[in-house]
Amino acid sequence: MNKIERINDFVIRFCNVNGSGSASANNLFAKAIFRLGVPVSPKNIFPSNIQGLPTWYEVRVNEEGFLGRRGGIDITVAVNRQTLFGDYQDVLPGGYFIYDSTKPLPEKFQRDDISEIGIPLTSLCNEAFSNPKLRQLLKNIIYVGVLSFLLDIDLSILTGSIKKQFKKKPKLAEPNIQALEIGFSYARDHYPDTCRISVRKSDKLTNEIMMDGNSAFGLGAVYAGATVTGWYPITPSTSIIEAFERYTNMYRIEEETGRKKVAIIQAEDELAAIGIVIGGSWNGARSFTATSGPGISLMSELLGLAYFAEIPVVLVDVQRTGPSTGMPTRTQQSDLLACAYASHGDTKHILLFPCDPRECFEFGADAFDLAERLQTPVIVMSDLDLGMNDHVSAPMQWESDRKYDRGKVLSADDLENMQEKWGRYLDVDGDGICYRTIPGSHPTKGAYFTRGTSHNQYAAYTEESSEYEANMKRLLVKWQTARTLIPSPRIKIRDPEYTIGLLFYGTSTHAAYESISRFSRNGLEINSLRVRAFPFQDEVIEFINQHSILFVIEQNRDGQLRTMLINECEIDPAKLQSILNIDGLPIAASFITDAIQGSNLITIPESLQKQNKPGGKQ
Amino acid sequence: MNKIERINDFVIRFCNVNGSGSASANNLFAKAIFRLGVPVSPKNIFPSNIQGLPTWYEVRVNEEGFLGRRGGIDITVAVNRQTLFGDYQDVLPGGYFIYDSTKPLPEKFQRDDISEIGIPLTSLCNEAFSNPKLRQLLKNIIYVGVLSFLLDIDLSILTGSIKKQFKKKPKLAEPNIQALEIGFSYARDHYPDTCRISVRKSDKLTNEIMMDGNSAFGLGAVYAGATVTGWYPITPSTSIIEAFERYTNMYRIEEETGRKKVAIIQAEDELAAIGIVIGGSWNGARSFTATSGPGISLMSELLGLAYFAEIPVVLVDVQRTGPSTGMPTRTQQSDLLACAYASHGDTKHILLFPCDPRECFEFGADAFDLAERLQTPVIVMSDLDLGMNDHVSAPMQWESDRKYDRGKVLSADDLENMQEKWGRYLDVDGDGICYRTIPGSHPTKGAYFTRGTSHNQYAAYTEESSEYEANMKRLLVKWQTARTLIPSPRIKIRDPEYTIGLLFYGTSTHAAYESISRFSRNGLEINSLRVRAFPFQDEVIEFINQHSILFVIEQNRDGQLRTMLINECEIDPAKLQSILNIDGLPIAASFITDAIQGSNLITIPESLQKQNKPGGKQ
Amino acid sequence: MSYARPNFRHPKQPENDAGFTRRDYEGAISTLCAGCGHDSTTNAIIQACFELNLEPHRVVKISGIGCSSKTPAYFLSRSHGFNSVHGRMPSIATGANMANRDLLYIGISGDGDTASIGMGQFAHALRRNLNLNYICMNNGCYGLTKGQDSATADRGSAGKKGVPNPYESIDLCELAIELGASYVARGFSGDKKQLVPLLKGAMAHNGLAFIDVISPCVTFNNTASSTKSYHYVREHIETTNTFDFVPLQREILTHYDEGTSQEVTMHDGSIIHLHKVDSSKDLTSRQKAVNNLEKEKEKGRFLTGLLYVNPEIDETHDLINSTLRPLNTLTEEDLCPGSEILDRINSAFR
Amino acid sequence: MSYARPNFRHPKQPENDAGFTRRDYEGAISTLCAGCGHDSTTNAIIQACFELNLEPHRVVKISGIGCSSKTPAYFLSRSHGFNSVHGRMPSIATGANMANRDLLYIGISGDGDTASIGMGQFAHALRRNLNLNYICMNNGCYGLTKGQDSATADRGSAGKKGVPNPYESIDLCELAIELGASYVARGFSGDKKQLVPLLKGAMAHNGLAFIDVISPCVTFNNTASSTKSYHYVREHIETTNTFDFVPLQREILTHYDEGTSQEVTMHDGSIIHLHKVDSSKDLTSRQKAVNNLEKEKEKGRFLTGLLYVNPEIDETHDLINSTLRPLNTLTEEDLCPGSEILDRINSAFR
Ligand SMILES: Cc1ncc(C[n+]2csc(CCOP(=O)(O)OP(=O)(O)O)c2C)c(N)n1
Ligand SMILES: Cc1ncc(C[n+]2csc(CCOP(=O)(O)OP(=O)(O)O)c2C)c(N)n1
Ligand code: SF4
Ligand code: SF4
Ligand SMILES: [Mg+2]
Ligand SMILES: [Mg+2]
Repeated sequence: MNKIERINDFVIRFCNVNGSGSASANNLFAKAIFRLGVPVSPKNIFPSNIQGLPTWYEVRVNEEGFLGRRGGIDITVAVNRQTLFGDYQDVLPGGYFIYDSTKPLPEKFQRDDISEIGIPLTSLCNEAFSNPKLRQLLKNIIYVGVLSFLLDIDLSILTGSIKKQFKKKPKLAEPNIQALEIGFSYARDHYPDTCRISVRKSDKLTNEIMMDGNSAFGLGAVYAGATVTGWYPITPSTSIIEAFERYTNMYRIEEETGRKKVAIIQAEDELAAIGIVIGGSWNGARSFTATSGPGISLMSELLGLAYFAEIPVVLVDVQRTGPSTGMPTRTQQSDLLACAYASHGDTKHILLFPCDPRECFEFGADAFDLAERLQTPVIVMSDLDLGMNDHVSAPMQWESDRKYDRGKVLSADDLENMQEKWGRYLDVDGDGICYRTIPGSHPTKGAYFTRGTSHNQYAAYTEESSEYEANMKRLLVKWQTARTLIPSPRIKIRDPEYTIGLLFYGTSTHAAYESISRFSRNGLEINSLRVRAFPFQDEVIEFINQHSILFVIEQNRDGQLRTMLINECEIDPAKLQSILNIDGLPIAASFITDAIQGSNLITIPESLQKQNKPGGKQ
Repeated sequence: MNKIERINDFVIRFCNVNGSGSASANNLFAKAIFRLGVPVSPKNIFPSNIQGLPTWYEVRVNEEGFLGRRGGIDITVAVNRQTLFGDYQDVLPGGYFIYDSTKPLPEKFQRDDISEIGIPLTSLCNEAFSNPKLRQLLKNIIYVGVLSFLLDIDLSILTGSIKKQFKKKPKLAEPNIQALEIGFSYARDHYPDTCRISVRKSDKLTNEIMMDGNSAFGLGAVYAGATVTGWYPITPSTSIIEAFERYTNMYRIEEETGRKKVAIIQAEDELAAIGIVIGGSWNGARSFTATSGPGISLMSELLGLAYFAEIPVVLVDVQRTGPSTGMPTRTQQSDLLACAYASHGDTKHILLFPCDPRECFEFGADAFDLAERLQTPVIVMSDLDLGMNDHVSAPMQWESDRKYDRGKVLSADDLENMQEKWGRYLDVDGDGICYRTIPGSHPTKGAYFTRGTSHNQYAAYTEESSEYEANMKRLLVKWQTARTLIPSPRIKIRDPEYTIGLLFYGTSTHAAYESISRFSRNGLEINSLRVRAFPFQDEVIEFINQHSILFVIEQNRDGQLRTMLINECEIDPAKLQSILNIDGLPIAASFITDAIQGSNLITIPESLQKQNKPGGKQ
Repeated sequence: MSYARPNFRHPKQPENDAGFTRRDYEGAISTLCAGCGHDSTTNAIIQACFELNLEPHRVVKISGIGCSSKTPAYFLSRSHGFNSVHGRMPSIATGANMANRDLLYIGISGDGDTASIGMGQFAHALRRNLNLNYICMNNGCYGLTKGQDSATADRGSAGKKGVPNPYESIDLCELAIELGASYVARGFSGDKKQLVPLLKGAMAHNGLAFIDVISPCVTFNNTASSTKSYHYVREHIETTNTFDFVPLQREILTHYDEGTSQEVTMHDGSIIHLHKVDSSKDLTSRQKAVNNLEKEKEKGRFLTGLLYVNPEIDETHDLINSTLRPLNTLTEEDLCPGSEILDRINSAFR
Repeated sequence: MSYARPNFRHPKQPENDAGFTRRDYEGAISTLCAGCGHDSTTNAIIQACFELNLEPHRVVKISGIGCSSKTPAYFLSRSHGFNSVHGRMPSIATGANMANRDLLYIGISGDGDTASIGMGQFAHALRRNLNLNYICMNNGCYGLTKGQDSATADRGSAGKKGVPNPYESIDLCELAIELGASYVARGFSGDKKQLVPLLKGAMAHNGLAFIDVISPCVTFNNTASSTKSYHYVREHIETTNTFDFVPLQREILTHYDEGTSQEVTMHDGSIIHLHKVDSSKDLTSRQKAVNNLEKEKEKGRFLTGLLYVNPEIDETHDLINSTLRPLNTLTEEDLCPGSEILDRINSAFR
């Protein structure tokens, strides 16, 4: 047997039952690798229920920093008997299969191309611990100890993590450390020299952080000064609000009174959630909400109102597969059209596409500036993968002298000193953005009655066609202004001949760069543009025009970004090839590479053709 | 002064206050012209309130049968003092201004290029009638009498209509006829030989009917066998349900019991309305609802569910300008994107575009066949103009042996005799459409648990990626099947060189044909394609490919059909020029003609350039 | 994943009068948390259907979204079911019921599904007295989204996070009575003996029967400081009159002493015998029913049992005077006025 | 179109204590039907604001969609207003109120807007006891869409089409009491004398004050067979205790005999004196309040007046323990933890 033999470059999959406490053990493992300075990316693949169903935790370790899903499993830790056989079969030839050998493997487990590593997890655990709850939890810790030995991970890194975790309850640390040691010793005694995969300390990660996108966004909203949120629970967006609440509990308590400088309202549904945001923003407080697809659908009427009445809204859509009884715990990028054109009538909304936690934080904060500057909804398009999985990312940044851009708001003084007649919908500056006022500011000036579109420039009611038409067209001027304010795309030109261009966004980024780099290593240079916002800027159009072969990578069925590019940039559809992943799992580099090769549009370097790729699955 | 002098070709505008009973008088006038066999098209331009605000009723009379809005007013009947001056100014030079001269016109009314025709409506009425309610109503009838004289309309046509209207209460007919005569005599006595515009009996209309699209749709649903509707009031869609109710009260009462063969539920909102439709359809009853833009937004989550769970839905969107506090009583075609891609996730819905009452009836009926055949939502895209205004149209048709196409539904017998294992989502026929069962049909076979997408072919729960992906792709096969079943476009080839092509749909049809005919009369032949359904068939793509210059006519700001054409047919955007009317009024032929001329894409025949066009307004 | 239950059938399983065994009313194996109250409620539904001799395929199950709304997968696998979207069970059930008035409709919802996002549809299904068995599995929290407080969480009650709920709770039974339900009961998933007859009475009832089943969430809301925990509920339960449900088919054998029992005859002729404990608990007066609930609430107790019943109120189909035949069985002949009438209609538009 | 009112001001218009004339509280000229009940309600609002010496610009008006929801254009033109979408006034008001707790919020809605599409938001604003004056102009029909029955239309009542409503009606006041409103009143647009003090009490109240104003629709629901017509309402009205509203600023001069009056002290120190007619009408007990309503209903009468009040219940801001400062006035200094803390947070993720 040709054992897989690698340092800092492998994929390990933990196969658990959800609700069994495996998450923290698996996280402990991933974090240990991170702390060794080695790039790592865990992906949690969980069912839409609370307890008792299969869940997988797939960790990719890659010294080069390629952290998209790779596909193919080198090491499996199989703890879930429900899926044991499937998990067994998924191990790549030469790989390692670690399982609970308290019960022997059934007969049909007959592979001779992998190394089976039996650890009697249950019996080891039962021998050492008597408390039944601890028994269940620590079984997971034992296999982390096993891995520590097999992969040559310094045990002290793991014990250190545990001590940190239980800083406040050191008593609880002890049995955990004991469990680690049990696993370590058992593996050392029974499986010396078995595993040829190992982890070695690296200097690849120095300043990076490892966190989930939802926490980063929640924190961004705290930094941006958001004070009002109405929200309704929905996976995978709930943890944004939870993070927001956690951080406001830390940093937004009024010292003198103990009162909170924030209003967080768990609404009765998404219609109310967005209503609360609109009311709060209209009344001058930075307000936001977070939801997922079903919530977007429900919010669409009010999003349209906000567009027409020109009210700032910050909304995060953590995308999952539709509909409600779809696969709500799987990732997708399939709400682009629903968000970009949300609501009836002619509407268009600003979208931002973060790709990692740092950008979640940054766009989280910028979204408020943009929404207030542009007086319109800004929708941050995250997804389950970005929002709920931990990602290695550059640290979050905040300029210490950063001021909020509250946009064109007239203060009491502004109103007092104003000579001209103020018009809520008067385009004084020619950028399509008008001056707004906040209720209660001035005794006699600036009051108006907010409505959708049946108003003139002075916010008086009218059904006059010409006023209506002029207003609708001004909104398009504002749309043009938006293009100058939103985050610009990230362009990487490697091939000055501009032959092949790749466009992508959000969580396809890592896999895309990995694929590009594989082509590059084989002599084919590919340029790339990462879309970071909608509407699209001139750079996007230029990039497309410059290239003769273009691929748009997305995680949806219908090529939604491509649709928007064609439409809004007036691009000939023939120019854009879609690469679409719709299986609900984060896209893998190999998928992209295969698609580009399979397109028959380019000549594939021979070297690449010969490379053997790790298999798919899931 | 050069008086306008025409037979059977003019535009008359009635300027009233809403809630004053003018609607039936104005309708009486339009109907009289219709009964004289002359093509006529009334458009009601009304405010979003119930009483006391200005409302206009614009009637175009056109022997040639061009019945889109023309623009420009030849005759004004000005009864509303609020808008008197504006209405005065809008009359074309050479035109006629009929007003209530009980009070003299103010000083600033100083045009010498129009004929002022003062009729003391109020005093005439007060002299003749004492009942205050009658006084208000009959003032309107008096001016119809005036017009009868001025335009040379046989009074007996009008009295005949009145008698028909009051068949059941002949007492009420009398004062109406008296009022007609008062107006007629006054005009005859004071304004002989004043008006050079006249109406003459014609044979242009023989078999035609004149009705509103909403009534036609409601009747279509009765014929199609719809039995369940959940609905929520919203202008301009309410009258669909009212018509449906009216006709079911006439034709769906069980003789023996007096009970109704229909269930009409006024729902608590649009979310419930669409829920009722989904529940009814799922349980095997033909079900439908009607709404307008705000309702579409609210229905979008459930529309997505119906798409994924593959449940027939018939929905009519009678479009108006967005949002709620937009101009709800103005027409627009601006919900195409909202409907075509309603809901989050990758969704696409069938759309039908009727252009006249006959098609409202026809598509109204066909929509049920299509929805059941395709097991998916079918959205009929009407608009305020089509739905609420009377239109001259070919009569409604029903094949006497027509059977309902209930699609692939397994009966108890089918189930009983079935040998294979039935799978709700098994594509047995390769057309993407699977066999469904209705609750309660069979004691042991055919039961399943309906969900969105987390199911396998046998409707069992799964989160397996490959099953999900296969199912999502099958839905695309079904989408292709849909293209073969939906109404095909109407193509008119006048220019065999295929130079210029016009694409349009719905209520732009009349104006488009008129514009084409004007070009034709000046030696420029233009081809046309009227889109009748989405997804687009091959004919649409071919038509576009055949032509070098293409215009897409729409009544929205963002060119929504063009967007869909580009996207779904993979058309180079550069090929399609938008002609967009967004003022909330029905599009006029002159607007289209101007836009085509102004595009600088074609050489305009000199003859056409010189023609003077009647002015715009409103 | 719901695993198929082994098809093995014990030969000696007892059959009910309709010839079905209890297993004929079961569904797939539950994937809820071990000990979840919803599973007990599911079992009670199975038992009630079995005891009522229902034909499984003549029952329809409709639910919203939530752990509770998954349960229709776990009972009556021979019935059609519909797991719809969050909060919209009542409207889907309305449509389904309109299409075929002859089936028995079981609507399953949760407290999040009903009292928050579904409040409007809940209220209006009640108002129309839809012929539906509306079962709300009430755990005071959002189970499937990991335990947030719901609108039925009591003020001061705390779930897994330990933060007491600051808001007033909504009493769904009071609301149901207020809004026009014609049969209102509260059960406890832990008390099958009481719950099964409550469900049977509901199924025999013609009109909207609302049953609020306190159904603890062991994972997120079974804490010491929660008022929807097994422990707390058991300690604070108070029952209205106990009662017997006597289906029409059965001979009435039990005898009740004058004055100790109130008899309610259901639409199908079944009879509910209430054993009066306290004369104030007259179950056919809305006002008294609400007062009973309020009184116990003031004492910090949950009142369970049959709270209100009025079999006289018309259900939706009767209110709208629709045909007694299922609408979904009508054909062209019944529904289409035909081409001749269309000609007449065309003429009216000339 | 709302026409601007001529700016001419009569020199002798009386001023209130804050120096404003009644005209300072007016708005654009109404475009509702002549005789519409909503216009009278609008006038009562103007009067109440005038008498309470409110600063117009410190009031915020929010509405849904409907004839009723247009009225904010017709009062308080110096206040900001928001005509939002159908049924969502409560959530918009919630957001606005969260942003600035220092303004006075008037929410205007209709019976369609509240009892149908807005039912969920209505219920939950009540549950949170939002500090809002929720005024529902209740005409039993959908005025703006031409007179369909609403959910508050009484069973048997018939509007312009003459078809009696078959459904149970929803009593919004009972519901409001049930769901936690802390001030609940019913008025009649035709009785300004009663309505103005009810509104004043509501405005002085800290928490959700719900006022159901029967406000006839002359165009669609003022028929002989309608129970929401002017005539019918006048004939069937019953009032609870009459009462005086005494604002804090005024010295309390009136004297009440022991036992004949109940005194309720409002949050701002104003006092409501209820003149007791009937001791059962204790307005601080929810249960009694509901029973009072039910009792009159059984007699076929509308009970108007102040129905329930409890100034002790915390409003939303207090329930969530938010700062006393308006959130919309907080700045970077108050809100942003700064870059140093971010460095610390970053470290925690290493
Ligand atoms: C529109 C929409 N919003 C939010 C969700 C997320 N969601 C799923 S279940 C649920 C709550 C379930 O609570 P409950 O009805 O009480 O059921 P339980 O799980 O407690 O039985 C929510 C909010 C959703 N599926 N759809
Ligand atoms: C989502 C949505 N559905 C429907 C409508 C149409 N609509 C406008 S007003 C109204 C009802 C108004 O009734 P009510 O709230 O009682 O106000 P009233 O006019 O009687 O004062 C409806 C249904 C709408 N604007 N938005
Ligand atoms: S989370 Fe709670 S409600 Fe959901 S299955 Fe588990 S115990 Fe039941
Ligand atoms: S329709 Fe009715 S509610 Fe609307 S303005 Fe007229 S009278 Fe008032
Ligand atoms: Mg729950
Ligand atoms: Mg109303």
